[in-house]
Amino acid sequence: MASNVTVTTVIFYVFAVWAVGSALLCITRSNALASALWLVSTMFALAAIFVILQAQFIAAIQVLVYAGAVMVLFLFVIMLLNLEDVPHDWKRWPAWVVGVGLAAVLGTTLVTLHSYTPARLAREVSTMPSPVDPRLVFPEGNALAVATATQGAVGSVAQPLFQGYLIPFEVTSVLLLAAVVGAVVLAKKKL
Amino acid sequence: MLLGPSLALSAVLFVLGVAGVLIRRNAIVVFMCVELMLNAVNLTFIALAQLHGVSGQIMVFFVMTVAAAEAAVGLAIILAIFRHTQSVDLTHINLLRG
Amino acid sequence: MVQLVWLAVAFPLFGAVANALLAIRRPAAKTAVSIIGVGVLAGAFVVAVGVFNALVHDPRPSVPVVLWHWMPVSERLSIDFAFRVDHLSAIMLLVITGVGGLIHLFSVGYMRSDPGYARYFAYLNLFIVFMLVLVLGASLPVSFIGWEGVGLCSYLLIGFWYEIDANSDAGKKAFLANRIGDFGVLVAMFLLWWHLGTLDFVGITMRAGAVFPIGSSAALLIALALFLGCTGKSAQIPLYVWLPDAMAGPTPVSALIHAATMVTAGVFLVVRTASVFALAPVSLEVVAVVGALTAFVAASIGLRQYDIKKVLAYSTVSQLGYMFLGVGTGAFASGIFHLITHAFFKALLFLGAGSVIHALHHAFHHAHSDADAQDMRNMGGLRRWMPWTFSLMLVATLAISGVPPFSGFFSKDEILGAAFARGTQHPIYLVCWALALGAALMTAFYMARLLAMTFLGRFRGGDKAAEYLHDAPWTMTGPLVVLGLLSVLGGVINLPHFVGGTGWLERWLAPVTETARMTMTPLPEVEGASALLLISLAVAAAAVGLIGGWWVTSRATILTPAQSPEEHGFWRAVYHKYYVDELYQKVFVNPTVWLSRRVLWQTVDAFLVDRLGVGGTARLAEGLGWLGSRLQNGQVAFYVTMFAVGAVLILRTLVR
Amino acid sequence: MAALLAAIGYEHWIIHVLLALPILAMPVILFAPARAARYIAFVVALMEMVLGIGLWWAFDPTRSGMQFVTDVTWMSRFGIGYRVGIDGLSLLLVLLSVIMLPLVVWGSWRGIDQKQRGFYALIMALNTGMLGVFVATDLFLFYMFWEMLLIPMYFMIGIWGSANRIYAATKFVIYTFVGSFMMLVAIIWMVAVVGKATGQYSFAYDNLLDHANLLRPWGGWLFTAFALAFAVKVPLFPFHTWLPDAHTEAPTAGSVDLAVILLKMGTYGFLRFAIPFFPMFALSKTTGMVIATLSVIGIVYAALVAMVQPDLKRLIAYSSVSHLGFVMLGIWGSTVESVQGAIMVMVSHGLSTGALFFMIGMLYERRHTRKIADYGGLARVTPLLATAFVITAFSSIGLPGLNGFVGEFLVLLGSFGRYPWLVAIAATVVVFSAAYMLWSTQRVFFNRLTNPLNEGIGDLNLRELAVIGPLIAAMIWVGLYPAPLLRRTEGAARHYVEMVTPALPPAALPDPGAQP
Repeated sequence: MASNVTVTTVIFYVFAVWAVGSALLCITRSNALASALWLVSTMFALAAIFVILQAQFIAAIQVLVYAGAVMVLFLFVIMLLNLEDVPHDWKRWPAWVVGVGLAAVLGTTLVTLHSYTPARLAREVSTMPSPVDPRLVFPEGNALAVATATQGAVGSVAQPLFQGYLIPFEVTSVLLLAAVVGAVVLAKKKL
Repeated sequence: MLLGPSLALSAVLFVLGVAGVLIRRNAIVVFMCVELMLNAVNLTFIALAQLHGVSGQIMVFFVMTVAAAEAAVGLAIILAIFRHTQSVDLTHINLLRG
Repeated sequence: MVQLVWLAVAFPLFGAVANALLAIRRPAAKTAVSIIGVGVLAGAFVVAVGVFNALVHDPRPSVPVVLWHWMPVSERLSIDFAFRVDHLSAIMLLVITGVGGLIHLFSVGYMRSDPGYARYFAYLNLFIVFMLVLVLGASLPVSFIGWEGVGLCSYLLIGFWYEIDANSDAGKKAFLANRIGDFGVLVAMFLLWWHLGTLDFVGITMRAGAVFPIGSSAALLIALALFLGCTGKSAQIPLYVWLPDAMAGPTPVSALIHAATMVTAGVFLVVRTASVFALAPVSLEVVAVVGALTAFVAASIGLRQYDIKKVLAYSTVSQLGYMFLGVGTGAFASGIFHLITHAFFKALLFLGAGSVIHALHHAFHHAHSDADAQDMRNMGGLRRWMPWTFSLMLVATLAISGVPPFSGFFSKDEILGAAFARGTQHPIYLVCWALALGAALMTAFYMARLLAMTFLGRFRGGDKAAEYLHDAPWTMTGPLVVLGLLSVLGGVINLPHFVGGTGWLERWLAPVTETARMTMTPLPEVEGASALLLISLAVAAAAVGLIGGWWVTSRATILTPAQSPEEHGFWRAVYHKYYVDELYQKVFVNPTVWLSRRVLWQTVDAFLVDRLGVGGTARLAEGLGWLGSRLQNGQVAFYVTMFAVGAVLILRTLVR
Repeated sequence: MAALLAAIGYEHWIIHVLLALPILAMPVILFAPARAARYIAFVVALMEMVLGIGLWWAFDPTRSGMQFVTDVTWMSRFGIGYRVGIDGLSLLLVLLSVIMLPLVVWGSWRGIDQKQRGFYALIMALNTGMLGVFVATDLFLFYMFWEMLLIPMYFMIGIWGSANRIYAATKFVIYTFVGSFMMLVAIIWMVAVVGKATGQYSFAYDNLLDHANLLRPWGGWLFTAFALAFAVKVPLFPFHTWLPDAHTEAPTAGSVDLAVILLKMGTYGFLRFAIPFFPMFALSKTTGMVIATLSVIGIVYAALVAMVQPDLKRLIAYSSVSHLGFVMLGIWGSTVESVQGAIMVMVSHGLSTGALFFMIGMLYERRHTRKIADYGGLARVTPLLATAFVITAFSSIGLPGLNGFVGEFLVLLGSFGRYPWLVAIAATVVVFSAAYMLWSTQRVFFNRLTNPLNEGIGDLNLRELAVIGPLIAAMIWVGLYPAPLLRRTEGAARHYVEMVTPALPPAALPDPGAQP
């Protein structure tokens, strides 16, 4: 079991480095098209990591919907506006400094999050007088592994999606409709 | 389980996304950075979904739909602005002055 | 009969109201106005005489007459609108209604041609009402009604011919000077009430001895505050500047208000509250010194004035100084005695001057010459045309100078004697005595000068005007004759012992000033030899002054005001009244006006409080609003940054 | 007379009628034809006066508590009720506003030519507001009326004012409103505290008064909140700059109402609410000294500034600040005499300043200018107006025998024990007030008639005489025979002083007449 764990970890780190590298490049490229493509590569890296984290269906969706549809839309718009390459598309120093400074602050905060291990969270929630039953919020064990085992990768996602989360599911469809109408109205020259 | 490392990775990606949004001038790239931030969040959902049940993954599902809708409308707006000002540079667009 | 004293006030009040209505509705009905005006005064005089002899037979020293409850505020303060007739107020009643009546009669002739005739009589009657209330008042607040009322009437009467700015300015100046004095009386009232718990004159005299030890600072403070009021009202040193300007009013007004009655209110108040003054000997010294100083300074100014009424005005200020000196030495009776005799001969002098001015005005009017009818340099030699006026004014001049048989001699001599007697105990009074003697000399000098310039020599007013000169009609000369008699026989009231008299007035006023005299060390009797010396000194001063004045004036060549050269040297200062008016204007009036306009109004009020305080807060709000708008600068990136900063901050606070 | 009133149950319905009548008259005036508006308003005003005067006899001076009391619950959940009542303090002020109403309506007969209906409706609303403030014994009701009358006043100055009226009107409203919104907070705080302690929430004045000791811990800032609201209204020295502007821009009726009644609400508020609720803090050594000094500054400062004002109305406005300073000094003198004096100054200031504003209004109607320099020598052309003005001027500067003196004398006499030096300084105003009054009277009436425009102006007509006449008669009557007024306020003043004396620090001078 230990070797299997280390192998996936190594693969995980490979993909992690890949994702971070492409994300970094995506931000720094002056050409919009280049950063779009680097973003696509980040998404692929993430899809791979999803698979490692036993979320195979979501990985597929990620590749299909996210990388496929959304990024294609981005590419399409970039092509449409045929933006020429803008040298050092960064803002003047005050915005730049603020941006990096803020990112640093955010980073340090998130690092402290690292100490919030699930055990500590469970302990804190259980001690705090909250109306919610802690066990409901943090069920033990890898409930996910049991579910995929019984219903298969897609089933484990589909069953709660279409039963527990049916209403949000329908709401998203309304949301998408609104987005489509909005996009049409905004982008069209004259109705 | 890889919970720790994936959370760290998502933190890094998120920070990069925020930095990108604050630094870049091109509206579309800013949009992309927002997408990047969303992906970082998805990663966190997935990482914790292992432990706390599949609802995490469903949340990712919803995040994706929202992201898609947001991208569509956002790009339409950028298109409209571009038609108006022939530029996507955020610093030039300040018609909504107070 | 004494209970009917309110009638004495009711008659003139009715007169004032009736005349006022006539003035508004039918100003031309002159005969009706004069009948009401003078008749009412006659009525008042009759009541006064009735009250006087009722009081003579009444054993009680003073009789309270309560009219109604004026201010029933609480059980410890309930002021009634009440009169108290005692020996002092009975005498004053007689003087006011008597001399007042004569002056009213004189005014009928003097003011006949004036369009504001009814309005004049309304004011004059109103003045008598307030003067009587002042004299008869049982408590300080009631007298205070009269006190400020006479100030009001003198304001109205001085500024009677309001068309000319100078007159209304003089009226305003008189009222303000009086008001400064009234401030003193007000403070004295508060002190009195908080220390003695009563404002009644009788209550004050009784309680003062018990509450204040001799020489107590509270009594001194009260006395000085009261005296400030008296200096305001009776034109003494600090606040005398308004009296000479008050000559802007019609001459009978000057006679009535600024010679006989109102200006004596100060002396009356001091005698009325003598018990408080007696408890603070220092205050009496202050009164004496101020009196003597005023007498001397005013007399000196009188030497060099050319306006006949100004000379008489300064003479009044000087004689008032005498009265205060008399009261200051503790000889209250002689102070009042001089007050009475002064009322007679000064009223006579003013009315005489009035008929001279009236005649000259009439003459210059016909001769179409615009010479000033009041300037003595345009007069001279009027003896031929106005024999009656001349002879009566001569009598008055002898009286005021203190020539023996006349009333002036007796009253003035008593005061000098008292000053000298008191001087043996306190040297300060000797200085006062010397000043008073000097003043007597100067009084005689300027009176003689006035007489010589007006009646002797040749007429300087131009021959054309000479034909129109004639003596005044009987309505004007009649009162003069009566006053002349009174000036001559006035001395009878209080004939001193060495002349075989019984000093009736002394005994008559004894009960009034009894408590005061008890608390003070009695006046030492000046025995035979030095008494004779004193009297001869006084008579010598009078004689030297008279002869000197006559000799110098008839020698000097008197030029009409147009040709006369500008005064120079010491006499210039005297002519310009030692520049006291200009000093007050520069030191008090201008800075106050500047302070209130520049500093208080424009700086503090308009700028500090209004612009900064109110406007400031408004601009502050506006500023905050502007700051807010700066945040909406249209930069999307800026919004996002703000958004991110907010998110991060929240995260840090939560996560910590 | 009292028996007749008692027979018709006068004391039960009078206050409601006085409050309701003007409000009911408003719609009638608004929808009447423009020409008739004045007459309706005048009839209603006369009815209001006739009914109101009955209070004079129906009021029983011996009882010191509230009379004509009514207590109807309005919003029971919060303990707010329609509670009204009159006692010695408010009787004279109610009578003053009731008597002033017909005079104000008749005074602005000629002066207001456009939008008459609106104007007279506003006068009615203003009158109800004013009466409401004086009769309300429920703090909520009091606050409601207190804010309600800002609106009509704002429109009156804003629409019918002269040159920069908008500035003056807005400044007036904002100044008063900023001052008084803290008061609302304080009222609610008080009710909450007392409610929690006693379990029963109620805005009633007596309920709060009985439990005033519960409020001691917060006494400081609560008093300051009340004091700020009332100080702006009084106006106490630093908060007075709105008054000259409001007066110069307001039409005659507005000025009269403002001067005669609105200013008294501040001092009435102190006497009724601010001090009895927090006596420990209000009358402590420091607060007492601060407020007394401010009022004395107000007295002398305003008199000096009034001396140099070029504009007549501004001059009278500053003189009002000076007179109201006296009232504040009287209240803080905290002796029966000084409190009675304070009430008397309130009444006599109403009479004399009201008359002065009426006359300035009449001059304004003739010459359309308020600058003193434009006038001169009017005594020859308008003898009646000149006589009336001189009498009122002398009453305003406190000539004994007229109404001004009674109040000022009692205030100074009563407060002398507590603040001897301040009273001495305040007494100097006697000279300055004479200065500014006589100087302005002289420049308007008593010098040469140079300006040809002044030749043609006519003297007072009958209507104007009917407005000024009663005021001057009242001045002379109050001046010479104030006993009935004093008797009616003595009970309330004594009750107020007894309630407040335990909280008083020792006075400078001992009790008068204590000596043998």
